[in-house]
Formats: sequence, structure tokens, C-alpha cells
Amino acid sequence: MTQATDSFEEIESAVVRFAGDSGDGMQTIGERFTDSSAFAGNDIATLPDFPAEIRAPAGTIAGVSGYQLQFGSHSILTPGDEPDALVAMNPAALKSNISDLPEGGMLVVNVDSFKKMNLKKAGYESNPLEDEEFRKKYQLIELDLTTLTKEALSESPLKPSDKARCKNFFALGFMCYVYGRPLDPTLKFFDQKWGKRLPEVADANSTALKAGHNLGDTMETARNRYQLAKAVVNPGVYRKISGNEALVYGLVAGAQSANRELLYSGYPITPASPVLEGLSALKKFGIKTVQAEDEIAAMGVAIGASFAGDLSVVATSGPGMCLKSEFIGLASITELPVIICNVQRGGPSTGLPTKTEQSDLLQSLFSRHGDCPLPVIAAHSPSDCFECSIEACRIALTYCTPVIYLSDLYVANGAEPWLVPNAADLPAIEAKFADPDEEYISYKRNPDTLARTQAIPGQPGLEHRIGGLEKSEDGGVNYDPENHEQMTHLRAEKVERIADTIPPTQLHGEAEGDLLVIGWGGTYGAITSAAQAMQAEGFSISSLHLRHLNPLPKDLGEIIKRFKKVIVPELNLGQLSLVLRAKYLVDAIPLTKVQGKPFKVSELRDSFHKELS
Amino acid sequence: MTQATDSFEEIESAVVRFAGDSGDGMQTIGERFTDSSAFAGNDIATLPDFPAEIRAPAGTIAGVSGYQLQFGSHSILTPGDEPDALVAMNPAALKSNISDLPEGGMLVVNVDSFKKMNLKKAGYESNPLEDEEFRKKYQLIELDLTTLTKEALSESPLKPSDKARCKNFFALGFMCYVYGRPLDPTLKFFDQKWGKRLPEVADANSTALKAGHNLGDTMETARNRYQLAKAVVNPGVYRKISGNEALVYGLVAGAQSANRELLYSGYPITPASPVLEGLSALKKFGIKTVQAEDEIAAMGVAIGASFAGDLSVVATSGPGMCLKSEFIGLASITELPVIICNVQRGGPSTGLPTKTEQSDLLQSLFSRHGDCPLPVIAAHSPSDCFECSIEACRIALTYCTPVIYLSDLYVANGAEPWLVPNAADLPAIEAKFADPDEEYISYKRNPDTLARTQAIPGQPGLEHRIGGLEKSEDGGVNYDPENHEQMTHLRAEKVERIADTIPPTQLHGEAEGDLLVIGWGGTYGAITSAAQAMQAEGFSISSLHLRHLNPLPKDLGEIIKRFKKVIVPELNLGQLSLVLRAKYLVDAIPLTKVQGKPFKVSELRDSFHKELS
Amino acid sequence: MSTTNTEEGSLTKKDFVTENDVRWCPGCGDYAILNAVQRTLPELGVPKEKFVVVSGIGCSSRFPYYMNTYGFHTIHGRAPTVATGVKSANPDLSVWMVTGDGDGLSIGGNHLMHLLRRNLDINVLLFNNRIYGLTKGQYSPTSEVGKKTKSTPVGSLDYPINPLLFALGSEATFIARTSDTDQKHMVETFKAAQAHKGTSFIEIFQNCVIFNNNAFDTVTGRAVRSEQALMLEEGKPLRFGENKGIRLNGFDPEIVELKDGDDESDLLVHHSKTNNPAYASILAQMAYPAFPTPFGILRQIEGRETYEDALHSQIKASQSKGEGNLQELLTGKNSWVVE
Amino acid sequence: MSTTNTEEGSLTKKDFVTENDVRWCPGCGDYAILNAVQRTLPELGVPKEKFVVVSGIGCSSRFPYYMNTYGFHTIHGRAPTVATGVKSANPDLSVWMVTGDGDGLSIGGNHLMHLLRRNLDINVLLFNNRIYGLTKGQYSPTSEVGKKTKSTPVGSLDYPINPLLFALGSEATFIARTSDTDQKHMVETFKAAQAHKGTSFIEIFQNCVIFNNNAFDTVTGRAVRSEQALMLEEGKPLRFGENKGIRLNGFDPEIVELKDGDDESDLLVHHSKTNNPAYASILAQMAYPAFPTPFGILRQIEGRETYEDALHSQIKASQSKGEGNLQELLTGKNSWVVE
Ligand SMILES: Cc1ncc(C[n+]2csc(CCOP(=O)(O)OP(=O)(O)O)c2C)c(N)n1
Ligand SMILES: Cc1ncc(C[n+]2csc(CCOP(=O)(O)OP(=O)(O)O)c2C)c(N)n1
Ligand code: SF4
Ligand code: SF4
Ligand SMILES: [Mg+2]
Ligand SMILES: [Mg+2]
Repeated sequence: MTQATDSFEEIESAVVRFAGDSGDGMQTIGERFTDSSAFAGNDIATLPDFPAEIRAPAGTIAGVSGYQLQFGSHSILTPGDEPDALVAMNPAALKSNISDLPEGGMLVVNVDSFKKMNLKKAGYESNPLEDEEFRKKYQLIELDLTTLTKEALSESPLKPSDKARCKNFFALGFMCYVYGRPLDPTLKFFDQKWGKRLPEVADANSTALKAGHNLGDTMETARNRYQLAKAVVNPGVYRKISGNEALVYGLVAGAQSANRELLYSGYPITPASPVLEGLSALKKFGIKTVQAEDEIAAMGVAIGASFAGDLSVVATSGPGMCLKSEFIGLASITELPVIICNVQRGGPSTGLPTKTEQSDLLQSLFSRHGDCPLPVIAAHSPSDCFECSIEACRIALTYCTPVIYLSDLYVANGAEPWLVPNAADLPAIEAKFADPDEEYISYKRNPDTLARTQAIPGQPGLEHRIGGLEKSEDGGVNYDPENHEQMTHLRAEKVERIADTIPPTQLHGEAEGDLLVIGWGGTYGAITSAAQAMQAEGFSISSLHLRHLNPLPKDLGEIIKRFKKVIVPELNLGQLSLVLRAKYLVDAIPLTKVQGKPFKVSELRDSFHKELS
Repeated sequence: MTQATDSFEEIESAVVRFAGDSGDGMQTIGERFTDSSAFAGNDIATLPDFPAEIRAPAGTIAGVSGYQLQFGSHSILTPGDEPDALVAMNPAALKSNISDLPEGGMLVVNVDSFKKMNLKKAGYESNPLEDEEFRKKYQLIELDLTTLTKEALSESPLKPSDKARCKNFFALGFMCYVYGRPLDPTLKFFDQKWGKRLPEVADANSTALKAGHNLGDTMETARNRYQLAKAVVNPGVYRKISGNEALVYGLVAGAQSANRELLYSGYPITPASPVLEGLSALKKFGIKTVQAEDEIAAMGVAIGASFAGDLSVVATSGPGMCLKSEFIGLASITELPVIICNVQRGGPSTGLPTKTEQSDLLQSLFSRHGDCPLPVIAAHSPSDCFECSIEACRIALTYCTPVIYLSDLYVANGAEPWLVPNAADLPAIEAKFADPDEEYISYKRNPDTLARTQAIPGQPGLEHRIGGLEKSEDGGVNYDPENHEQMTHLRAEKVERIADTIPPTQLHGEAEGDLLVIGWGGTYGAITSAAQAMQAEGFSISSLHLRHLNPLPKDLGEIIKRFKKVIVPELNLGQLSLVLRAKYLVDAIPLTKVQGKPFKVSELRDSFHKELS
Repeated sequence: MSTTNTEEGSLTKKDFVTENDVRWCPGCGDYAILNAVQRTLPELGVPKEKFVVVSGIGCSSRFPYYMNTYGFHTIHGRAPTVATGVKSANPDLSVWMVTGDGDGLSIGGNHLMHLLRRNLDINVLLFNNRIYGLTKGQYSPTSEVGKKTKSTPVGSLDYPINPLLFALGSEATFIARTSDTDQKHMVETFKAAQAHKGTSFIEIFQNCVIFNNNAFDTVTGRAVRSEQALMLEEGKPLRFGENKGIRLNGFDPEIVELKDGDDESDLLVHHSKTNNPAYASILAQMAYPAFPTPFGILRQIEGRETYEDALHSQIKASQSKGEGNLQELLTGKNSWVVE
Repeated sequence: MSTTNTEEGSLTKKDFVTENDVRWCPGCGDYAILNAVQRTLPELGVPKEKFVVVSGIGCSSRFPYYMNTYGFHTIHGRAPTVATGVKSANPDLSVWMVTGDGDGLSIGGNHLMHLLRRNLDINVLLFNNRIYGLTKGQYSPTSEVGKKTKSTPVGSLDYPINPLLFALGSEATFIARTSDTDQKHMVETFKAAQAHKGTSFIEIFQNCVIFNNNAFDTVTGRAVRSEQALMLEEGKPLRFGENKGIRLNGFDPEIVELKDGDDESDLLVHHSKTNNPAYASILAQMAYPAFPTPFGILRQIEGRETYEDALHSQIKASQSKGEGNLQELLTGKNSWVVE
């Protein structure tokens, strides 16, 4: 953490958190600050944190909305363990966030809102800002944001209450000053958003933003100001991307690469709804989206569309995955390509619907009755969602199989800069339908992949029937003992063969050593940061992150053998570790956290230290 | 296998299979033969085998129905690997069963049905009975059963077609002669079933039965006749019981022992429907049965009834289990007792709905999203279903938890003699509701079991709310990170604590040695028989059979360590072995069979031999 | 803890308020409905501990947390099944089910239909805001065609479900509609629902201020209400506005303007107790702007046995010939003795 | 393999027969329905390869295996969803959905309702045998109250669903009933269904010889048919038997006996194309013994856009302003360049 000193200190990275009432526009200024940082050439990672309620009563703890980001001149893999600076727009925001701010951290508060009523709503007996001990603990910056904003907008034609609503941009302006962020991207944003329709609003917000910036400049108590070098990254065109956006784009790209029409069917559920919403806005790409009556129906629609020849996709979260399991079994036995996305959230049951967790891995592997193994992959960061969804398309179409794609609320809602790929360079996915000029045998398999070939309705001469009863190679219903055994093995073997096409596992660190950290999914940033830091300290530690959870990469067993200890950090009670233990008979140590929150780098470092001592 | 010699040979056991068209009444005579054997004091095990179709066209392979039983003077654990005697009522029955009959086996055929048409329907080019080689291969007994029956019934007032339908009892009479089975139980059966309503039918069947028996006595070719000693069993009252019957009785007994009202809700599905049907006939026990609109609804009804204070039960098979998983998660987080029975059948998807399999173990353990561990137990034989279902009641009520009870088609439909327990001796299950005179805290836990206490609607002062969102101890919705982590661990720990009440694992054989066989569910008979036989041959082999699949018995790890090798026979691709490998890091060898059929003792012996050599 | 409140009139609204902070958006119509329910329950003569409120998932389904009764917040769409379980287990309880247009008619339509046909004595409150509130604004099965929402940026395609016609198609025995804007009407309707023996289905127009604000203003807005809403009164002709009424032309309803002195004998008269579904179906499909939108009890059919009564009578009838004996059951009819 | 059969009249029943042995019980009504469908399809002018038959699970749902078309035997109750997927993906296909009373109205009621309201151009054949066939004889949601079955040894409790009222409650645009006993009527009805643009819902009375034999004999039996069945004919008065007809008394239908020379003007005239649900609801609830049971097309409403048309028009409309460009999408509007 950066220590407070005099102005323009060179720092490598910083973590800022904005917190306020849901109505205060915290997500908006968080995103603006992020964009500014990206434009400034820094690497970034973000973590929005919404309340569970749509609009909890203003001023209450339940209504607090937060947005944290880390930005830096080196590669930034997580939104940061704890903020260097916290902006608290009201007492509730202070109350629910202050415990994360380390001593000496910068604390910006909107004193205007520290009135009796608000303090009470937040559950404060007395005003913490009047507590001397509290004041000494942090670099406290008290701003009467509401008043200042209104003053700055004295010329504006807006209503007073609308003026007051600009205070978030005032705060943003101030923080931009502190961290030397450019204002231009935000001004451009105002222009795009309101410039034409509501120029007064654009003006007022610009004025507030600049006023906040100026305040930083002119404040009597000369506060420290930070400066960051640009991150050293590959040249190219960059954009900021969230995990769910990247998933949407990956699906569009995957369908184009495979030359298939895309049909998405979904039922709204947090945090997967943005996939439905994102794809619904892409009609000009010819994408069909169906909002089904429930998750069972969504899966049925996808299966029907797949049978008819579309590349079909569903996305949901845990409760929806439960509902889909019977249909997933049907997709498995009929060997139809369907991409099933699970954006995980806290469980079990309705659980913690707005918090992150990685606790659906075993469900992905085993939720169906019968022996029904399926490919499972997981994205490890917002931009990785793009690559993973293309990989899901490749697997589904190449192996004619349903495939489960996992991400989680943290990855889906988080954002990071992304080197925009060249669409023309995306590799083609080969997936042919049966040729009407050849005899069609519905379960005849490609000798390499063991995939069957689809024949789609509308093709003369390829008429055939599929269904959930066990079939023989020719597609007839068949209950023969040997046939069932063979088909069961073939289906399993087909999934296993996917491992032939998984690239060698990338190891971060030495090829052998004392401790191997194995992770999957959204913990990538935290694990990699922690391991890197410890490598720098000279520890014999390496890490690897699995994209493919089933089948596992072929080289994994060998890699594991080269380490004395294996530890598996997961946001669940130890699900991947169970799989690794069963498969490799390695005493993989589960490192679990089930709090609806991502790992902190420091937590992981502590645990790794412990294992190495 | 018993070699054919002259009359009245003393044998220890025999396996008889009756096979014919679905309309031929094979299940009926199979059951009668079983009852007679039970009355004769032998131990027995049975295996009915229905066709998948309700009524496939008469005479086709698809329409063949079979019933195999083994009976003996020693303890009989399986219905036998292969028949010593096969009764084939038509060419289709011959065709689909003959490959199981070993050379020299007794083959009784109804030659009347070996007409061109029937041979064609069965897919025979020529009549096998005219093939000399075929004739030499077996002890062939050709009976013109239809003609003989009609002749025997010349006096009967029945229509000719109805007379012909008595031929199954003629065949039964003949086989009773061969194996020295008493006719009395069957005569009594006629009387009970038709005596009053249709005395002519009762008479005709009695006549046919006796005629068949007489034929055996007077047949020119003096055939061998077998004689079995009574099995040496504990004294007491015995009856024959099937697995699904035992489950029904166990639930009734469990509810009485716990002093709770029983509510069953179900949706028909093979092979679980008999549970719904059986309980629906027990209205005088005050049992409420609800046929719900689907399996989701059935689970919801059960959860509602449990909330209202009933002991609630659902039963289904694989596809229904998929549908229930979301609701099972709700039952887990609300900590409500519900017994969830899965009578397994062949999967995945609709799969092999009328065949047996054990492939839903991993689903039972992991089908829910989130970390959602639950107790899982499995019955290993028809009569064991009684004890297991009482155990399910005990666990559900003592630990205030849903519990998954597994059986399978083989266990559910199979039958065996059962020493009828004394109802008064069944142990009481203690499960109290909250006391309206004490303060009620909904998630306050019993310090030993960690179970919460239910307070049921209707009790003044105990009003409270439950639901699927994470809760704190006081029942309030709570998303605090630490609370969620603690509750997740508490739910898991509660399930683990059940292990404190599992009796020590019973080992068949020496306490240490070369090979340990671990089984679960319906493979008990085959595994135990195979292991016993090899122990008798002097091999260092022991076996154990798990009733509790989660949590596993506490002593299991220790037992496993005492053996050089562990092998796990399962009717799936290796599900329990995965669990054992993960938990104990033991190289448990999966011995798998996925054919919709139980293990043969000989198959297991072969595999065990291989592991030991 | 053990105070019983069996005396009529001894309960007040306060008895049904929980300590929990109510967490709907400020201005949400759910508050008004909560208030109406909390005002109704004390007046029903049912002891407090006999109330059970069951819900699914959605903004509306948070309801049980705010009712100081027994309550169960279940899973999405499945409340009817849990309510059925509660009522079947203990018919003595007064079960209230709360659901939304998505919860009840999208994912949960089947369970709702089966509840209605089984006719358990449960009061169903369907909060219809024509939107998915909790998931932040996707269209729902009651949204009008062409609705632009997050998931339908160029307009929704599906023809909406009419909850009242749906209930009629399920042959529900009690079907009513009320609005979050009318406390008095809500309370009356809830009371009538409780008085009805069988499943009572009540559609409540509920305003979602955030994602579908003012959706019902054209019929419940103060200024237009009297002209654009049709308040059904038993035995009374269908009248609305100053001087308008509804009469039938063939099977089609039509609006008539009554001039001074005209008598009403032409008008349709409201009879909610006709078994035949035709009249109720005419009402159910009337809606603004072609017609005024009806409120009140469209249909109430007496005499169909409730599921729970039938269930328990069967048991009683069977037990009247002697209760089951466990030992006899276990022993069965074909036992034998080994000595 | 690549013979197309696009010419009208070039297909025959045989083209639709598969090699598979048909495995229903001898005497099952399903055979007659299969026969009628196989006779209808060649006459529709649709090339064989464009037919897709989708079913759920049940005896009836084995149907696709016996049709030499594209076919999908899915899972219990979910056929409407798969059919929706097929039709949405490729509106050019002629999709036929086969379901049973359990499959379609017990577990699958919700999907069926949503299919009907969305109005995809799919033909739905619901084989109603009022029993669960495949699972060997439990009561179904269309079984009459008090039915003794395996699962209800002392009689079922639930009030049955009326499939036609259900379809009406879902505002289906085409609702008809026919019977496995009447080949000609089945074929006519199937043709009308295919001609209708939108979801066509057809209830078929189907006899299960094993578990519910003769369930419909009182209305379809040869001897009683003319007296106890009411054959609906467009534009004709509702007449049955020698000289009986149906007229309306208020909203209630009643039977009139026409004496010699009486004219029919009193009688209800069959108009299936009225949007108002009242008339169809009167027909739907008429049943023997109180009334003759109606057969034919109760309702057919034109003009509601099908879901798949709306779906594809939206796409076309949007693409008419230029198709999507992947690179533009990926780059977005707020990219920056690092050099
Ligand atoms: C199985 C499942 N699918 C989806 C969701 C997400 N979800 C929660 S509430 C809801 C719909 C809410 O709409 P409605 O029922 O109309 O209630 P409202 O919020 O409008 O009161 C959905 C889709 C869920 N919780 N569970
Ligand atoms: C999820 C699921 N639940 C239950 C079943 C068992 N099952 C198969 S068909 C059927 C009902 C059959 O009745 P119906 O739909 O009326 O068809 P029918 O056999 O009478 O033609 C049931 C309950 C199943 N296959 N899947
Ligand atoms: S989102 Fe709408 S329905 Fe939900 S609480 Fe807010 S206003 Fe009410
Ligand atoms: S059980 Fe009934 S419905 Fe099924 S095939 Fe047999 S007769 Fe037909
Ligand atoms: Mg809603
Ligand atoms: Mg049926």
C-alpha cells in the first residue's frame, strides 16, 4: 500500500472504492474512473457490488452500492484486496465499507449527508466524523459535496434537486485530480449520453466534474497527488470489456466462425440476464433470441433449435441449472451441440443471489442421472470469457455435444481492458452437416473425435428419429445390454478425446518445486498475483489455472507429480480438489472461502506461506 | 450347477426361469413358484424382467416377459447367474433366453406354440426344436402344453380360449413336480383370488396345476426330480417381500415410531410407481397420498407438508430426481426433513427405463448448485429396503434434513423371504417440535446433532419465516460474508455428524488381507456370494457393503488401509470408486458393468481372481 | 410466547407487522397490498398462528418476510405446490399464497393451474405489474405485445396471458381482480376470498415504479377511474362512468350510453355465481381501451369439494372401518412360520 | 437418398411408414391416429423432408418412431419447448407435436399454455385417453373425479382439466376435438389444423384398451354416436340426433327437440371464427350426459401473427438497415489505441 506523502508521488498501482446509496450513481462514476484510467494507459480490474434489493430505502445499509477498481502501470489482475482510497457518499456507505479501509487510507466523505437522520438509518449512534480517534486513523477529506455542487451549478437552469444529483461527478472530478486521471473521456461520455437530448444535464455534469477537479487543485490543505506510468502492454486497439459482454461477443464470433445461425434462449436470472439482454440487442447479426417461460423451456428450445441446425445457447445461474439437468441428459444421449452457460452465484438454493461463488462445479460434472459425462470449461477473467465462449462453440460443434461453460458473478460483472482481436483472424470451426447424397447413419462416428454427424430437417432423404431412449448406431431404440454398455463408453470416450485438443498446460513459475497452486475460474487474478509475489520473494511456488475442468488436460497428472504439495484455492467447500484427488490420488489441499466474495491476494499469500513453512 | 441324473437328487439350490409372452402370465407363475419355495422352507431371491412395452405384439421378442428365481437350502443372496431350468412358452421366449441356459440345462418348451407364424415373429428361420444339435445340447422336455391343458379342462365350463390361458399353471404344476414344491400355497391363492367371484376359473386353474403335476409323475421318460432341504434360518414368522413393498412398510413404521403423520407425494414413474400405489392403499393408516402434477410439484408438496409438521416422502427415478434438484436445495437450506427415494433405472435421459442400474450416486451427492451436501443411504436387498427406509426416517427427523434413499429396479422388484419384525420392538425415533412456551430461534441448533428444531404452523407464539435466501441463526435474511461461511460449514458439519450414529462397518471375511471388495446397493448378493465363495477357496479377500454413502462410516478409512488392494464393483462407470478415491486417496479399482443387468456371481469371481493373481 | 388470539376482534393490523425493514422500492405498489392484507387478516376471526403465507420468488414474493405469521419464501414459480403441501397436511390453517406475474404465470403457470383445478381452500394473490421486477425489468407473460424492455429492445413478441381467462380455463371457483390503488376494494376482495371455500384467485394490478411505472394509470388513475374501470357488484347491472353501461350483442359486449330516463333493463346484470364460463369469459376479456376494465369478483362457484376435504374424508371413511394395524401390515396374508 | 418430393400428390401414406415395429398394445387407439396422420400428410403439398414430429414421453409419444419423417422423442412434458425451438430456428418446417393427457396437461401444462399463447405455427395432437398408459394405469388430469386406478384405489380427488377450456384460457387460435374412432373426421381436422396459421390444438379422444377401455364409448360408440355426439359444422345450426338441437337460455345451452316443421332459427349457429371466447367456452363445457359432446373445430381465429414470423421479421427489419459487422461489435465505441 502506498503511504501518504506530499504531492505527485509516483505509484505503481492504486485501489479506489466509490460507495454510496443505490441512487447516488456510484456504478456510473466507477465506470467513468475506470475508462479514464484505461485511456491514461493503465491496466485495470474492477469489481462492482450491487445491493440485493432493486431500490432499498435510501440511506440504509441495504441500499449501499459500491464499485472498486485497481489500476496500475504493471499488469493488474484483481480489483485489489482493500482500497487505498474510499469515497463514502453517506453514513451507510461509510459504515458498511470502512472496515475494509486500512489505517492511513484516504477517506473522502460527503459531510453534507452526515445528518442525524442518515446517521440513524445507517445505525450510527453518534457521528463517527466527530470521533477524534476515527479522524486520526485515516487521511480524512471532508467535502460538503452537495453544497459545493449546488454552488458550482448556480448558473445552471436545472432544478435544485437535479443539481444535487450531479454531486457524484463532483466527487469523480476530485478523485481524478488526486490520481491524475484525464477528464476528457468523461466529458465525451456526457456529450454522447446527453449532449443532444438534454444539453443542460450534460453541461451541469461537466461543470460539476470540473469543479471537483478544480477543488482538488485549489484546496488549502495541499493533498498528495499520485502519478502512474502507463502500463507496458502490447500495442493494438484496446477497449474495456466485462465478462458477460465478452461472452456475448464470443458467441457471436463463434457462430460466425462456424458458419451457423445463433439461437439463444434464456430466462432472466441474476447474474446471467445480461447475456439474454446483450444478444437481444444484436438482431442485425441475425441472432434469434427467445425469452422462454422458464429454464427448462429455454433448454428445450435450444435443443429443438440445435436439432434444426442452429448453434444454440442458454445461459443461467444455479437454480436454472438445476432445472435444466433433465434436458441436459437428453442433449447428451442425443448428442446435440448446445452451449450451456452458468454464471455462478452464491448458493445453495436462492442463497446469495447477488454475490459471487464457484460452487457449481460438481453440479456441472454430475447433476444428471445415469452416467452422463460432459465437457466443462470455465472462464478466468472478463476478457477470457471471450476465448472461453469460442472454445465452447468449438467443442460443442466439433464433438456434437452439449458443453457447460462456467463463469461467475465476479467475472461476469467485472471489467478489464482487452486487446480487441482481429475478427478476420479468428480460427474457423469446422462442423459439417450430413451430406444428403450419402447414406445417413445417425450414430456413426468420426473415428478421431467419436462425434456423430447431424442431419438437419429439411434435407431430403436424411429423415431420421432421435430421442432419449438408448439407441444403437443406426438410430433404432435398443435395450440390448451390450449396446447400452458400448454406447455409454462411447459417449464417455468422446468427451475424453477432447483432451487431445487441449493445449499444454501453462505453468506460472518453475516446472517443479515445493508448492503447486491449482485454480480455476474467477480466482485467476488473485492466485496468480499471490503466487507471483511469492516467487519474487524467492519461494518455490508455481501456479496453474485450469480452463478445462472436464476432461482435464492430459499433462496435468505429470505436472502435479513434480511438486511436493498441491493446494487448490476455491470459492466453495473444495470441489475441484475433490476431482483432482479422485483422479490423481494426490493429497490436494482445499483452500476454501465461502463468503460470497473473491479471494484477497493477501489471504492467499498467507495460506501459501503457511503451506511452505 | 446341478448335473442332470436320475430322480430325487438332493440339491442345495436351483435357478429356474419362466419365460413367455407378456400375456402368458409368467410373472404370476414365477411368484407362485416363489411362494411355494418359501413355504417349503427354502431361502429365495427373485428377478422379474418385464418388457418395456405395455403390451408388445404377442409372440414378438419385444413382448417376452421373464421371471427368474433361485431357491436353496442355504442362504440365497441372488436370483442366480444362469438358470438350471428354463421354461419357454413360445419361440420368442426361447430365442431371447436360450443363450443364458448352460449346456445340459433343463429346457421345457410348449411345442404347441412352435408354429410357423410364431417362429417367424421370433425371427427363427427354422424350428430350433428340429435341429439335432440343439436337441442334444439340453435336457429337452417338449410338452404340448396348450393341448394338454385343454384336455385336462374338458369338463370345465370355460370357453376354449379361456381354457388355453390356464396353460401357465399347467407348466407350473409340472415344474412343482420336478422340484418337489408343494401345490397347497397355489391352491390357496386360487381360492383367495377367484374362489368367491369366479369359482370356475379357480377350479380350472386348480385342475390345470394338478394335471401338470400329475404329468410329471406319470411321464414316460422318467425325468429327474430334485429335493432340497429346508434352509437353516432363524425361527419366526416369515413372509416374502419385494423391495418396493418393504420401502412402503418401512415408511409406515418409521412414521409410527416417530409419532408423525405421513404424507407421500409422487408422480408416477417406473420403477418407483409402486411406492405411490402401495401407500395409496393404506388410507386406514391415516396416510395422505398426493399424486402431483410432476416431480417438482411432488417435492414442493412434500416440503410444504414437512413445514406443516408431517413426515413427508417422495419417490421417483432418475428423470424425476433431475427435476427435484432445485427444491432439494431449498429443503437443505431451510433444513426441513423430507425423505427422497430414488429407485434407480438405466440412464442417462430416458435411457433404459425398465432395466436396472446404479448410476445416480454422484447425482445424489452433487446435483444441487452451491455447496449442498446431504445424507445419502442405499438399500442392498428387498428386505433391506425396510430397514433403510426406517433409517431414512431417523436421519431426516433427528437431523432435520432432507435425506436421499437409493434403491434400484433390481432391488425394488426383486423379492426374498423376510423375518417379519415385531412392530412393538421397532425403536422409537425422537423428534420434537419447538415448545410454544420457550423462545423460538429458528436456526438454533442442538449441540450434538447440530439439528435445528421445527416450529409448526398453528402453534401460537412461534410464528416465523423460512426461505431459500441465506439466513442467520435468528432466521433473518442475512448476506454477511461470515454468516454465509458459517452457515455453509454448519450445514455440512451437521451432515457429517450423522456418522457418529452409524454402527461399525461389518466386514465379511478377515479384517485384513489382499483384496477388499467395497459395494453398495443392489450388488450385495452377488458381491457377497462371490467373495464368500473365494474365501472358501482360500483367497485373502473380504467384502463390505455400504449402507451410508454420505457421510461414509468413520471406520472406513481404517479398514481400507488394512488391505493391499481395493476393488469397487458397481453398475455404473465408477461412481462410488470416485468418491472413495477422493476421500481416502486409495487406488480403488472400479469394476463396472453398464448393461441394465445385475452382476453375475461368476463375473465378479473372475474379476476378483484377476486382481488376486 | 404463548398468547393465543382466538377471540374475534382481539387482533389488529400491528399484530401482523414484522420487525424486518420492508425492502421494496419507495413508491412500489407492494406496500399498499401489504397494508391491505395486514388490515384484512385481523378481521377474519382466525387466530394469528393459523395463518401461513407462502410465496415464490420475485419482488412480490418477499411478502412473507413482512407478515408476522408463519411464512415460507420458496423458489421461483413453485409456491402453489408448497401451499398445497401445507394445506393438505393441515387443512385447519389459513393459507395465503403470494406470487407475481412471472412467478405465477411464466415459470409457475402449471402449478397454479393444478392448484386452481384441485380447488384447495387457499387464497392466491397474484401481483400483476406486467414486468419482471426483481430481475430488473424484462418483459413478463402479461406484458403487452411490442413492449420494449431490457430483454426486448425492439419490442416483445409474445401474445400476453390474460390471468383471468387463464383462471377460467383452469375452472377456478373464485376469480377476482382488484388494484393496489384501492385499499377498500382490496380489503373487501380479500375478505370475500377468505369466505369462499375453495381456491380464490385474485389478480391485483400492482404498480412497479421502477421498471413499468404507471402501467395501470389508464384504468386506475384517479381522473379516469370512473370512466375506464368497471366495478362489478353482485346482482347489479354493469354500469360505469356517468351514464354508461354494458349490454350484449350476440356474444359480444357493447357499450351503451343511457340517456336521461332510459332504464337499465337492457344491461348485463352481474351474476358471479353462474357455473357456465361464458359470462365470466366475456368480462375477463373486456379491457381498456375497447371497454372499461372490470374489477371485482368475476366468478364464484360454490359446492365443489376442496381437495383437502376430499383427501381427509377418504382417510376418515377408511379409518371408520378400523384403523390400520402395523403388525398386520408387516405380517401380511401369506406369512409362514419357521420353528 | 436425395429424392425430393415437392410435387403435390406425389407422396402416399407409405412414404410415412417406418420400418420399426409399432409397439402399442393390440387394439390401442393410437394405431388409428397414426393411420390418419399418415394419410393426411401426403395430401398437404409439403415435401416429406419438411415434416418434423416432436413428442414427449408416454405411449402416445412413441409416435415419431413410427413416422418416416424427421422426429424427436424428447422428455416428459417438454415437447412444446423443443417444437418451439425447431420452428423458431426454421419456420419453413411443418412441425407436428404429439402429446398425451399426462404429458401435455400434467407435467407439461405450462409449456403447452405458452406455446398456445405464442401461437407458433405448430399442430398439436393431444391424445386424451384419460389415463397414464405408459406407466401402467394411474389416473391422469383428465380422469373423472372418483376414478379408481392403481394410484387411487378408493377414487381420485382432483377435478379434471377440460383440455378445450384450458386451450381457450390460453387464448389458442385454433381449438378442435376429434376421435380415434372417426378416420374421416380426424383427417379433415388435421388438414384444417395445417391450413390454420398459428398453433392448432386438437384434442383426440383415444381409447386405451388396457387401462381405460371404452372410456369414450358413451359418445363415440357406433350405436350412440349420433345421439350423444354433436358434430360441429361451420355456419350450420347445432343439431344432433334425429331432431335435436342446442339453443341458448341466457348463457346456458339447452337441448330442444324440433318437431316436424319446426324451423331451426332458434338454434345456436356454429361460428368458429368469433374472437370472443364466450361461445367457444359454452361448447367446450358441453359434455355427455347433460349434453351431446361436441366434435370439430370450436374456434379458429385468424390474424394473430405467429411467434416465428414476428421473430424473423424483427431480424429482417433490423438487418435491412445493414447487417452486423463483427469487427465493429468487438471494437465497440470506446476503444483506444496503444502504440
Ligand atoms: C429458477 C429461477 N429462475 C429465475 C430466477 C430469477 N427471477 C427471480 S424473480 C423473477 C421474476 C420476477 O417477476 P415476477 O414474478 O413478475 O415478480 P416481481 O418481481 O415483478 O414482483 C426471476 C426471473 C430465479 N430466482 N429462479
Ligand atoms: C420426468 C418424468 N416423470 C415421469 C415419467 C414417467 N412417465 C412416462 S409417460 C407418463 C405419463 C403417460 O401418460 P400420458 O401422457 O397420458 O400418455 P399415454 O401413455 O397415456 O399415452 C409418465 C408419468 C417420465 N418418463 N419422466
Ligand atoms: S422493482 Fe418494481 S416491483 Fe420490485 S420493489 Fe421496485 S417498484 Fe416494486
Ligand atoms: S397402455 Fe393403453 S395407451 Fe398405451 S399402448 Fe396400450 S392401449 Fe395404448
Ligand atoms: Mg412482475
Ligand atoms: Mg394418457
